[in-house]
Amino acid sequence: MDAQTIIARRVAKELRPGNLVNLGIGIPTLVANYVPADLKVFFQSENGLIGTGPIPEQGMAHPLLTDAGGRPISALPGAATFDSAMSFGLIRGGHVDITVLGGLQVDAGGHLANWMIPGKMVPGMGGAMDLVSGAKRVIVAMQHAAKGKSKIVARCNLPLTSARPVDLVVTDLAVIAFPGGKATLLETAPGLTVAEVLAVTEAELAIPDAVPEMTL
Amino acid sequence: MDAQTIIARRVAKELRPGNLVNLGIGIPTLVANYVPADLKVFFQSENGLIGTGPIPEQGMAHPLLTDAGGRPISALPGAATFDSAMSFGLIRGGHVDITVLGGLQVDAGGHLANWMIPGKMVPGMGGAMDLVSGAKRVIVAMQHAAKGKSKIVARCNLPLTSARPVDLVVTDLAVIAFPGGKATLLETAPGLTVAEVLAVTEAELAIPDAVPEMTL
Amino acid sequence: MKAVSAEEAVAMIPNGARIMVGGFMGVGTPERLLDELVRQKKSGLALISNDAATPGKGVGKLFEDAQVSSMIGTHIGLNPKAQQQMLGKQITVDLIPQGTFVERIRAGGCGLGGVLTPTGVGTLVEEGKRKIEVDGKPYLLETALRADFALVHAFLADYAGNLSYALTARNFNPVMAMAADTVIVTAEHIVPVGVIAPDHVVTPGPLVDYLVANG
Amino acid sequence: MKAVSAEEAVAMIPNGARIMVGGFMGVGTPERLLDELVRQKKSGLALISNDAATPGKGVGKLFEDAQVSSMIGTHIGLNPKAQQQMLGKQITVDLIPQGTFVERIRAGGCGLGGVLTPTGVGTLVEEGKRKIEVDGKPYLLETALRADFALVHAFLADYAGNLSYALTARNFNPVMAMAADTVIVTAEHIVPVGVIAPDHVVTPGPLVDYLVANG
Repeated sequence: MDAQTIIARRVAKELRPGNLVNLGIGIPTLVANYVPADLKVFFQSENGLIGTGPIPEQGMAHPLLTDAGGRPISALPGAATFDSAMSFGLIRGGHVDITVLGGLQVDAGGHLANWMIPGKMVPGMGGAMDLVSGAKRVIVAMQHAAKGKSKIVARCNLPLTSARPVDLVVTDLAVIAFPGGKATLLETAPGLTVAEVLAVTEAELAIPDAVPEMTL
Repeated sequence: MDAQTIIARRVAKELRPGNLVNLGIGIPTLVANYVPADLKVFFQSENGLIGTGPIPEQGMAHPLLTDAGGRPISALPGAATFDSAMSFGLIRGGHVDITVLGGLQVDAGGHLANWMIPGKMVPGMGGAMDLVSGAKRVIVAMQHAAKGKSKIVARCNLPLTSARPVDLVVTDLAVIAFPGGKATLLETAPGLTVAEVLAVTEAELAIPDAVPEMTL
Repeated sequence: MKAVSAEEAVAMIPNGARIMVGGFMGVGTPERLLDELVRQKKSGLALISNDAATPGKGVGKLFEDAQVSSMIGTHIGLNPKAQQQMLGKQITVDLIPQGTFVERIRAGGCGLGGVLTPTGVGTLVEEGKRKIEVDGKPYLLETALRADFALVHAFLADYAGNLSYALTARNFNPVMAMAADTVIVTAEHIVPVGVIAPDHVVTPGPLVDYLVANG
Repeated sequence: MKAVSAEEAVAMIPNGARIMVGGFMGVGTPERLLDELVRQKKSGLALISNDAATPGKGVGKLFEDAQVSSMIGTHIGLNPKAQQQMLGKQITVDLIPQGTFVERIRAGGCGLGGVLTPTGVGTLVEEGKRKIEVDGKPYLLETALRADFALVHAFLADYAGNLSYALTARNFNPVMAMAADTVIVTAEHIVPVGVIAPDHVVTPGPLVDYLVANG
């Protein structure tokens, strides 16, 4: 199983019936592919829709129905549309149960940096800062390392997305949470030992007595 | 012509084509009766409607369509309904061209008091403070005096509705505006002289060279 | 979203709860929930409602047997019972401008700490509030308002909890449906999913916790 | 509300005007007005728009010949021309969080001086902004945003200027229709009064100054 699939499958297991879920672009988008058919969740697209469905069949796309990247989507029965003030009212007001976002760095305190690399082109934060500040539960879905460097760092040196710590980080190697503000290794990817994860993780991780493997 | 009719007729002359108008309860409500049939204005009811029409015919009232006092109204073709956040967005945001309200006192600087008499039962300001603070043009429609006392006072001793001065006061005796922050007599009621108006007015009024009679 | 009876819905509301109730002079108020609040004799309620309606109508019913201990609203002029209880200091009433009332609730529902409004500047309303200048203009800082329960009345509700409203019965219902820990809804009609077109949904289903079933 | 041609509508917009343009990645953008802004070679525009769309689409068209001098938005990542002009300091770009962007515009349209948001606290976004505590929680004071012109795209417009929107093309259009001195609207369909039911009107007619006629 490739890294992205591991991450998306594991994140999908966090969704509960009735959850209102916002998926960011990239790996988070893949999560929708692994939600069991009998699990009823609502996907929000922050450009103004609850009830996002899959990519429409050939010839069924409508130019006025797209995701936040401008790509055609479908709307499921029971969908609702609204303006951006309402969309971000839902996000900032804590009505989104889970947001899944990509990350550049998450630090030992759970702080996320995912919108800016100083010195590089800054495309803009879009809705990321509101999502991290406002969603009930923030899950970061990202590769554990990039170019051989751990993305789970002692302290973010990239600009933060929010002062609010995230709730869960799911990588291709590990699941990490932040109980009491301290990065804690909850699970390892199938076939990996705790020591192997620690060896490629910059941040210090608390290790509970039992660290099971992910079930995917 | 009775006092209320004079006031309502004169206020109606202030409406311009396309105006969005909010009428308060009491005398202001009567203004709608004197709008020429060919003058297209929009009436807002702050409980959530633009396009308020007359009292519905027998058997045509709907319990979910009322004015701000809870009385049945009708909606004209082209009406729009909305929630209270939008309704007061329209009001506070300056989208209401004219608001017509009753008054207890207006002072020489144009300040209005119309919501509270200390020591008496205070029913609440409802939407009055937002209307006076936000409407593009505020017109007070009230009797010139109550119990023999001028309601156009030197300085309000009742609590103000807003720090913002009103634009026009129409009474059964006079029309008064506040150019440069100074109460100025623009018109007298038919048959009344300037001196007669001044005699029953507590506030000092500036008197332009010509003070015509109201045309009703 | 869970379908419940009015009895079950109101049984969840403890005495002393802070409740927001939709409606404007009783129009757009969930009457079945008000009747049930009366029947279950809930007491000490902290009411957040635009007005006190009239005796026997909407939230007006709660003043018959003095079930309200405090109220935040904009006008109580047409309910003599509410007035008597206010004058007799049985209830504390905080009367605020209507535009401020709805913005405070919206802020509570949308995760804002508050808003800056010109309404009330230079009046008694500014007492005890922070005044903040922006570009030389003074505004009052009005803080967010939330409740334990929002009691909402819709025109249509579908099986997924999507709501639409009719005419002037919309009023405060959509903002209140966002500003409480638990949202309980009654509807004039419960309809299948799809009857309310996506563009006509005003309150999306995930905001609704309980929908009072027919019968 | 006055019906005009796209040419007449855009002729009213002077060079250097501050314009808000509805749309999200070009979806829900008044393309006919953008085409006309290009044709009339309007320059030095201060653009307020969620994003820079893509080259040749929506507001993206304005970057082809560098008609924009400044932009307030949330994301320009999919328009290389806008990025080049930003990096080359031909345009100044103020990138702000999307929820803050829309609330600032809403505040501008609703007569609020600003809002208090938790978004951006403890990040670079708080630089130069007032931080205000409410009940011990810090918020940023984000001020109101208005424009000279709002360019809005609706799905249906009736003869009285009432507007409704379709699917995800609604986005920023309704808030922008309240936050500019002059509001110019294009619609997919112009329909008789009454086709849009009162409960389905999102932007009431009195907010619209000019509706671009067919043909």
